[in-house]
Amino acid sequence: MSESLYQEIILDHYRNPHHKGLRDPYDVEVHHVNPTCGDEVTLRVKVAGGLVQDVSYEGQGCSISQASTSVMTDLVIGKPVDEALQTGEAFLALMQSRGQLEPDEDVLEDGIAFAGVSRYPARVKCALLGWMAWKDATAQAVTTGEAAP
Amino acid sequence: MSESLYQEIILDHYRNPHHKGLRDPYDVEVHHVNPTCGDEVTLRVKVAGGLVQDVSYEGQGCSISQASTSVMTDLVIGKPVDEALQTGEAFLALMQSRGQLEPDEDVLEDGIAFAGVSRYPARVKCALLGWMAWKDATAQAVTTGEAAP
Amino acid sequence: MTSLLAATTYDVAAVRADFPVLAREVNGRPLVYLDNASSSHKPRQVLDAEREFVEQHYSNVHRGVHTLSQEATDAYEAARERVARFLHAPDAREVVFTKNATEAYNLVAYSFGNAKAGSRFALGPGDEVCVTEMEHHSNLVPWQMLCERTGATLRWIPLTDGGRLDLTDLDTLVNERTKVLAFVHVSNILGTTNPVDVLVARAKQVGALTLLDGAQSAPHQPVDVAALDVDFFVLTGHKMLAPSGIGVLWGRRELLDVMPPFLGGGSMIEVVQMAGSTYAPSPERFEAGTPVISQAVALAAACDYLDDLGLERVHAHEQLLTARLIEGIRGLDGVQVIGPDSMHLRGAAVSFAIEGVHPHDVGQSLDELGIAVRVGHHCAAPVCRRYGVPATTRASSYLYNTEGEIDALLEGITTVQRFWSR
Amino acid sequence: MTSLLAATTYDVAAVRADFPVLAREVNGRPLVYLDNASSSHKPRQVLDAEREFVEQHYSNVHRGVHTLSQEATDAYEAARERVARFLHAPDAREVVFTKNATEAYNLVAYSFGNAKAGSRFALGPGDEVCVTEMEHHSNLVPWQMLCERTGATLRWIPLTDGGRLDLTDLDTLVNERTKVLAFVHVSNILGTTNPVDVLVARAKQVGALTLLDGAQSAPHQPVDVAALDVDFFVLTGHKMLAPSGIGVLWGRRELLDVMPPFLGGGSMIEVVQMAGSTYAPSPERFEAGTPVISQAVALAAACDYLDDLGLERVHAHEQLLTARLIEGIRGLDGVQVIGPDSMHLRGAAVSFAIEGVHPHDVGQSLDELGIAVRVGHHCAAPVCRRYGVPATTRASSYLYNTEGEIDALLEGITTVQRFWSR
Ligand SMILES: Cc1ncc(COP(=O)(O)O)c(C=O)c1O
Ligand SMILES: Cc1ncc(COP(=O)(O)O)c(C=O)c1O
Repeated sequence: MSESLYQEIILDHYRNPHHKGLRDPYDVEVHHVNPTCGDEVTLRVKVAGGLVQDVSYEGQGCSISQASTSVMTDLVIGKPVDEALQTGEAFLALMQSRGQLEPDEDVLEDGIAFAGVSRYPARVKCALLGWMAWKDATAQAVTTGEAAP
Repeated sequence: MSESLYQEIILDHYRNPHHKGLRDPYDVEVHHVNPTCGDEVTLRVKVAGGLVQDVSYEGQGCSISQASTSVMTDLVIGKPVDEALQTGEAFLALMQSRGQLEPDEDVLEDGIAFAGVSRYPARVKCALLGWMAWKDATAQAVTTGEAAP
Repeated sequence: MTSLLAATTYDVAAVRADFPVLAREVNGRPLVYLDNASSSHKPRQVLDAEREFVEQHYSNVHRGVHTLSQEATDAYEAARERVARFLHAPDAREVVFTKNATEAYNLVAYSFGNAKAGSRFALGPGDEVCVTEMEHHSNLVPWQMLCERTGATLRWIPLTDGGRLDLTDLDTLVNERTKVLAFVHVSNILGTTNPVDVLVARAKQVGALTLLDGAQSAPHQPVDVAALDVDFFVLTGHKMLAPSGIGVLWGRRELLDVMPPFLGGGSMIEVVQMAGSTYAPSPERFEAGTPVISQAVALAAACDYLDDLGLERVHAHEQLLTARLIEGIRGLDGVQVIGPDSMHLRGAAVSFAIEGVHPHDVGQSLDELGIAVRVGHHCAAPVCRRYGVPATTRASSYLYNTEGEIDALLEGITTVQRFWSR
Repeated sequence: MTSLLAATTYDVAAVRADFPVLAREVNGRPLVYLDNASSSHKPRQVLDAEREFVEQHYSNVHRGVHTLSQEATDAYEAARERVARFLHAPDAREVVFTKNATEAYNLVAYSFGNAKAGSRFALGPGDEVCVTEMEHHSNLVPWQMLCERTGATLRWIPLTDGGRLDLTDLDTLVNERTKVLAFVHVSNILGTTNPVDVLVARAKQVGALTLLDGAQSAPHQPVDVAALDVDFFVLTGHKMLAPSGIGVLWGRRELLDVMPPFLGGGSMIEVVQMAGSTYAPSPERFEAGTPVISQAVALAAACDYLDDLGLERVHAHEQLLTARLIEGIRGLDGVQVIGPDSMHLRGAAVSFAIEGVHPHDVGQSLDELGIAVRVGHHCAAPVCRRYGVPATTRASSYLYNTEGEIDALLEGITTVQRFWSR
């Protein structure tokens, strides 16, 4: 069933999510909701020295939103913020490609499993929920960090 | 052209309207407008001793509304109010009949020429403009008359 | 599996042949369309009636003396009469055409907001509007907005754990300050059929106007607005075999005649001057601009289709299917109905939850099997919140569904469970 | 009779073949349909596109994960993009589907009325709204109602004897208190094309928002909302080959994004709780309830039809016909054009008066000859008042009309004169 959408990688991340659970320390915590399906995520980021030190989260949602958040943490934790944001842009572009983009495994790693999701517009928002929360939190963390003396 | 709608009787009344012009004395004056086509009529009635003593009017409008008002004055002036109102009901029924009613010439006289109009719903309001104004004015005149000591 | 009701008394296969889409395959499987509470498909007869009208008799209505204009006006007004007959309304002029049900609720709510102080429709601080916790957003948000604009207070009748209205505090919730009681006839998410008589009786005691949301009742069972004894009744065409783009507000003549207008524009006016205007009587007063002409003609054809089949029989058929589905679900482990899980006072929408599988994944997986159900909050988010679920999966049948399709869904649920428990 | 412009560069006969109704006879004569300003007919291609969609891909949009729902959503959103392209709008999310043009004006006017004090949309005593004396009731009454609700003042730009805007006092009428300037692009009764640039320039000087009523321009000439530089633009589908039941509000993204909602209900929300709700971004915010789905698909097909033919060429063709009609009327005794009687800045609607014959009788008599024109105030009663006529007779051509039909009308006018002067 659903081989194109429910890739084994996605199911693995869904069943065994990485980096799940809310952890201290963190700079910013955000709560994002997908109003059309009720999916939600609470997400914390810790940024230091230009690096994404940690991302932790709790949430409920479908396999796509949960797996995508898990993959996201793998992709951004430990990376320079700039590079992580670029990865986020690459994932966003893939999601908006309606199946027309060949994903770059070097950049997106397990994220390439979501290529098929882009052909299901109703699910794209699911795949982006965690990413959007992370982007939002990171932007806040960076601004706060800069603003701080 | 338009033999079914524009009967010779209608055209005659339109070209030579009966009882036209505003006259004294009168009990009540009303002004009625057909908002969809801009036709209007100012109409006066004089009622006394249960009789329609006079109906006079000014107005502008299409052949149907003008002719119908003219025919109406012929039919009601000099009649007992009750009888005139009944004639009005008969004319209304004819207009709402969508061509399904055989008009009674004894009651409606020249008014039977409007039987064809009932098949043109957009024109029915034209044919009723003068009648409605008269009915309104007469109702007011009768009420005022009764209210007066 | 036994049937709770007698077998269907019309030929479902013949009915299905009227709906071309039902012959489609989805993901290599025959389409099983069980998303009718969201929108129904449209039979040939309805599409043909609209097309014949548009190709031969179309024109704008109401304002012309030429032949096409008269034919179009006749067809449009005949549609109004047809809908009045469908609803057993005493007077065709009580039927107002809107673009959907949502516009109809807004029409009433904005009309009230436009009323001058002292009018029976006017609302202000101290006044109350009462709805229920199971309302569709379309019959909730307009009242929230009205209350926000006017300072009136919104109250709502809560739900029992079993998916019904909890009427314990009805007499407090609907009280002397209540101006309107707006509630759904049959819930689109729970399937619950509400006790109209009880609610109307209370509203009458306190002089509140009643609005009944018939979006999920009118397509599925005979409706008699006079017998229901409500003040307003709303339906939407696309859920009852008609195209999108048309809804109906029915209202008592004596109310519509004095209710302030909502949308301003052509056709709803009497005398227009630059400095101000007067308004036409209803229904024209509430149909500003070029109306939904060909859609009204199509809706009339949909009424014909439904009445020819017989709404009693449609209802019986759906009750059969719904009972089969509920019974079937009861026989499955890890699947639970959200809403009344018996056939007592319920319609054709059945929401359920599969333990451990998110509704989105349920819906997607069923789609892979060609089965179309709806997942989400079904525009009734407070209901999901009430029952502690982010969303539900909802299957809803209509006159063209078969017992075989219900069985396909039940089998599909088992397949989904198997896939997601690997 | 000489042509003012080069001959039509498309095959009118081939176009006519796409419109079945044009083959009809009325009162035993071939139909001459010159009531296009009221509503146009619809070509096969548009009806086929809608039918194919409804028969194979229909479902409710936006809320489902199943295949039909995705296909329907794709088609609906593709229609939005198609309309954006038609209007040369920078962003498809600036296109809001309504049920007609009238709803669009009301949407903007009610949104303003719903704005909190201090918002750039809020209106109150001391604020002004400016329209023109040649507005269609649909772009007049909503502003009258808004002013009545908010205490703002309605002002209007008057007309010259020649049927144009009298801009003498423009700077007084549009001033620092003016919040909105709403005006018609091409008048449906006079045919006048208004100087959008002059009016927009003045509005910009004082910071007023501009709304352009394109109901009579979008069907007949290329429209570029970016070049027009207005804030809102409105069109209605049924006048441009699409079915009844659909209109479009285009608005600048940055305005729509912050404008308060109008109709409340499903799909326009973000988070709904019983006690209050938050709203989705535009365009969803302004499309409450089930939208006009198949009508949007049809409108997109109408855009294809018009763009395939080329709106420049459509416009040139109509200018040819209109010039022929105006020249012809000029050659008749006792017939007078009401509105600009030259081809300078004018569209395809031509109102005229026949001395001594009431417009109702003109229209009826022409119908006897198979010629469909509109009579009445054309939802612009103040214009009739301005020119001292109770009503006008209006002929309006479209892409399928022929020079022969214009000649038939001119001959018809002579016949009418003869009949009514007996
Ligand atoms: C200039 C103009 N504006 C607005 C409208 C209103 O359009 P609709 O009736 O489709 O809402 C019309 C047509 O009736 C029109 O001609
Ligand atoms: C119970 C109920 N009320 C109202 C509506 C709103 O109908 P529409 O979206 O056609 O306006 C719906 C359907 O969406 C519904 O199920």
